[in-house]
Amino acid sequence: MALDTVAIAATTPDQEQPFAALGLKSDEYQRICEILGRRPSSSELAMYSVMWSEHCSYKSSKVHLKQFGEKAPHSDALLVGIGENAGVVDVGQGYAVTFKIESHNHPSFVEPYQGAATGVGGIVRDILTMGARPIAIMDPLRFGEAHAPDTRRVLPGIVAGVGGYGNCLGLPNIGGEIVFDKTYAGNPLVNALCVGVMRHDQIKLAKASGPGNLVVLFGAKTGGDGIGGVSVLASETFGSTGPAKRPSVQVGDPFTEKVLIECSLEIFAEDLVVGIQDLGGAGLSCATSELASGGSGGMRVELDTVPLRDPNLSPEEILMSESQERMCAIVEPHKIARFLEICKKWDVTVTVIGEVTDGDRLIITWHGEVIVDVPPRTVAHDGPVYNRPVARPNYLDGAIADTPQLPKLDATNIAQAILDLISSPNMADKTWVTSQYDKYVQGNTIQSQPEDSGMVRIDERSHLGVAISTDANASWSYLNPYEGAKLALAEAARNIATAGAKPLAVTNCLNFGSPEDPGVMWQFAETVRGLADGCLEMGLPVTGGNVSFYNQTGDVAILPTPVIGVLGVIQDVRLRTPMAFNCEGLDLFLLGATNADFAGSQWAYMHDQRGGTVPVTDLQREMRLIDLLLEGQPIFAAAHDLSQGGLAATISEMVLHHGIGAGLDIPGDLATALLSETPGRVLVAITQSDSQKIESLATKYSIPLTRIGKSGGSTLSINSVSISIETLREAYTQTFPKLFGTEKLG
Amino acid sequence: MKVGVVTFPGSLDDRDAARAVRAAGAEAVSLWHADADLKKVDAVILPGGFSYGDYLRCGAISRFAPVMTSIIERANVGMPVLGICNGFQILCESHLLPGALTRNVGLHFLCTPQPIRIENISTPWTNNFQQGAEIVIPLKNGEGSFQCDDKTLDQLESEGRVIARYVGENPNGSRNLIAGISNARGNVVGLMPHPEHAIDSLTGPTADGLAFFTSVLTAMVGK
Amino acid sequence: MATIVVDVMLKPEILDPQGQAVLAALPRLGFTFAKSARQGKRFEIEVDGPVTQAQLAEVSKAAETLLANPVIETFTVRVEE
Amino acid sequence: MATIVVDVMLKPEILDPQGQAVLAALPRLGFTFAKSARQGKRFEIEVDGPVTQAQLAEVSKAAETLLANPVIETFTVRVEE
Ligand SMILES: Nc1ncnc2c1ncn2[C@@H]1O[C@H](COP(=O)(O)OP(=O)(O)O)[C@@H](O)[C@H]1O
Ligand SMILES: [Mg+2]
Repeated sequence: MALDTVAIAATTPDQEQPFAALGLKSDEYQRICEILGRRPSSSELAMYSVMWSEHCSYKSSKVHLKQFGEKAPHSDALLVGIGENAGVVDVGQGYAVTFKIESHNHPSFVEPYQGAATGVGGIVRDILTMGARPIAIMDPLRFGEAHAPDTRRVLPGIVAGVGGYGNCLGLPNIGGEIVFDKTYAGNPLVNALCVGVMRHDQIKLAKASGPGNLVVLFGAKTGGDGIGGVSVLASETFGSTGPAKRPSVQVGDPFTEKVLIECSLEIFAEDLVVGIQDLGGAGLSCATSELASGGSGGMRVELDTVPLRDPNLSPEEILMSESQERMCAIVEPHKIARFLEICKKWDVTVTVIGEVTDGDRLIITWHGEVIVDVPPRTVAHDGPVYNRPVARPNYLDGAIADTPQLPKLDATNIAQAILDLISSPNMADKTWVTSQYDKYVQGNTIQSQPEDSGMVRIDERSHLGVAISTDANASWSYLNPYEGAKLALAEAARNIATAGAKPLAVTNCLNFGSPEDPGVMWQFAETVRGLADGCLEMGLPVTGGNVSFYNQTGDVAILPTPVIGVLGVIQDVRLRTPMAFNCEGLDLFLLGATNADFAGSQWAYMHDQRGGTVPVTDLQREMRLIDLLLEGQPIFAAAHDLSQGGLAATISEMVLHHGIGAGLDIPGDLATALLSETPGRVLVAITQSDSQKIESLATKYSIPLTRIGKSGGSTLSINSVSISIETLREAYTQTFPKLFGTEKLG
Repeated sequence: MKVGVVTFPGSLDDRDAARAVRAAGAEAVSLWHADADLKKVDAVILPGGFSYGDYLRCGAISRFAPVMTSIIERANVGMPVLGICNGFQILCESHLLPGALTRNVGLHFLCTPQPIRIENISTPWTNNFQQGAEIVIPLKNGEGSFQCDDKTLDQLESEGRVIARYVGENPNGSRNLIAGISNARGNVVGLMPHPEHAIDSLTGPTADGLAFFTSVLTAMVGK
Repeated sequence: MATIVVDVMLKPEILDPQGQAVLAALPRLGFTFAKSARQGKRFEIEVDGPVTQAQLAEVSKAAETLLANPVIETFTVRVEE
Repeated sequence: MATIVVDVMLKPEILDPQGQAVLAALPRLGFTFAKSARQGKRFEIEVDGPVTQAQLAEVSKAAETLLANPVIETFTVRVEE
């Protein structure tokens, strides 16, 4: 295959280029020609096409996402905001915490195990890149109907992949979500969150400054992963004998990543890098252009020095390769010897591939010939921006008008209703999944599944810790994406506070259908507006996130699924409030008022009712509730959030956790009391002597307070009806083993 | 007294093991797989993890690390060695312990608080337990099913070398519910579940695991 | 009785961390013969013999749906001598 | 270049949960041919050819020390045609 150099490009302006096959529109191609003052070389075309893709450039979402900056609340805690690999938050005592969620949806549908595994690997490198030691992961997941045959292929594979990669890295899995809905058939969502910790002075940024500094590639060798599009380019334009076989699926190598983590942390500890960037989507194209444009602007890279797994890769392919487990660092020349030594100690492949220059061009050569000569900013940051059409979708009016039928509950059917609820796949025990994840490794896990939030200790002496929760209620977002986003934010923050941690910062992963559908774009715009407004009102900065579009099959998009992650800090993890009571005789109080909120509820889902008006969240009240929970923490023996499945689910989960029963006394409409999903409610357990205190707290924060029962006994009793704990447990625990118990091979 | 904790590439529970050693009152000394020097330690722990990714067979590659040559030498003259999970697998691959650990019958990685019974309290790693004590510590592995031939099994049983057994349902298909064994001399112990993750009920299911680490102190001081 | 063997290997373009681990370990143990190494799976399946063409076709179908993952693996089916 | 294949199987008396899972799954998918199933590993190692006796002996040694665990596994070494 002939090499297309910059010199050739300059003299062959009329050479046709397959920009459309690479996903570029003709006006985008024109802009590239204008930027360069000539047609791009094939390597330049490859770089621009991948960097200007939706995935890398956020071209459809950018105009909306900027609200997170414009409406950002003032926050002293924010050390690094949106734009870097991950945001960084000050949690006190000199510690900084970084966290972020990312999606790996489509690859996980094609090859569930490897797709999910490499999703975990990718987000962990983002966190590592900030200079932090990764300390925990979470995995919010969405699947098609639990009984669908394809779910039996996809779910076990994804779960094994999340576990296989995360366990091998030694990262405790401290939470996640598993939700089923038919719109996710063909579009499973694999979102992965990672959190890391460092000292303030260890924060690293993606910038290549200091002419003469070296560009160092380390980690796995580069293979032909994820470069299908570029093979098109190589074969079409230059008439090779047809594209070589390129992998359609990337295989992760968690061992290589584990070693890369330890090696990088040792390098950071000795302060050997000026800037650093992980290689993820768009591989070297992204890393070199972002490092260069984040720094002084000039960089020269000898692409033929890149160590290859497949010696037949073309320069275009090397630039595009998305091979996993690689990092790119900027190192001062006098520190390179030590850098190489540490890589050798960990047996990590390392190569100096170029240097920072004092120009403002990114120049890439291949055996001495210049194949790329571009202003790096134009690749990394000046991609196209679309103001895509937005239109309120037609389904909405009908859906909102379709108010769900209120269930009727009385002594004759209440037990069955509860058993049906807690045995339904969305509500049932997830131990079949979470027991495949290591939650003990690193010895700092304070809370993990099935608690409301995950919590890890970050200092063994001071007992400082952080808590994280991720939440999304796509059924609400479907009916009202603006409120849906706020409700998810409120729920995640509440889940942190029930444990006694103070919410500090937000990350998110926005999973949607095609941005080319104005209805989907409207859902997206409303979601971002809701989240930005919510964050502003609650004083919580959005520190980063991820957008995943094109989750749809034909015309049918997934439910709009904004997964919101909230991080909080707790001064002394020993004082946290667990989700369940472990003794008898405690008073159970419900904080918050209950209305008949069935739209988007589990009960409605189970009865195939998808319409209605979603509750409007009152963030001021949510914030008062959070303050109440934090102030009241010393008196709470247990606190558990009410969300999907309402009070019925919450009390069942509390009872089952330690096998201690409860008796509830419920006046009024049973169905509303037990199954409604009115937001802003928490069930707390306290000793009788503290009743006075909770009453005065409720008054102080004007949160409705109802005493609803007592812990104890071997049944869950509601008014005159009792269900034995064994019956409850059977219903709760059998669902997943029955659905997915058949062993996967491998 | 000094207890060495070996780090192989891919070790994960080395820090937790060192923390457990310190919690028991001993000094934890970090040992590096590529370094044959045991730094004058009195005992050694091979921690859990996925050394070399465990891609070939758990423990198969680590067994050849330079540090193992020294450990095998000292183990054969009585130095206490505890292999936890991946460490147990390495001890079997090194032939310091008989048998092998194979794929769980459920074919999944399994992480769970696991009840076990201490069956032999005469080893340097179990002497602080009561005979027959039932404790709960985490079990977490994908290849924890202890297998050996009938003759070896008879020998292990008749010599009292099964030091811990799972209680209740067999979690992984191990023969005779074996959770841990020792060598003939008793100084080398392999254990599938993880006592280092159960030294404090704040972060573990219980604090039951600490006694493995205080035991070795007792054993050494008693000498 | 006859034995049918199904060999399953990762496609050549797919990263093979297992094979790499073997390739890296061999020279450390003093074995210098290997230029490359790949690791796959081998299934031995006993069937009522003698093996018919129809049976082999069935096994191939089973290999494709169950024993191998065609997205990343290739397989061969043969009767063991 | 030549390829040497090392096949590693669990000894018959050692529990083989993967093989059992295959055996259980086949009839669920409508495949009724299997009387028993075992799962093992296959290594493909490329060496500079042609393969000598000495080289094969080396590979056997490597199989015995590294590729297979003789406590639970057996192996065969052969040159791939
Ligand atoms: N995919 C998963 N990975 C890890 N933990 C999970 C996963 N799915 C659910 N969990 C955990 O199970 C528990 C119950 O989940 P869920 O019912 O969704 O909680 P909530 O009602 O608080 O949102 C939580 O602790 C959650 O973190
Ligand atoms: Mg919750």
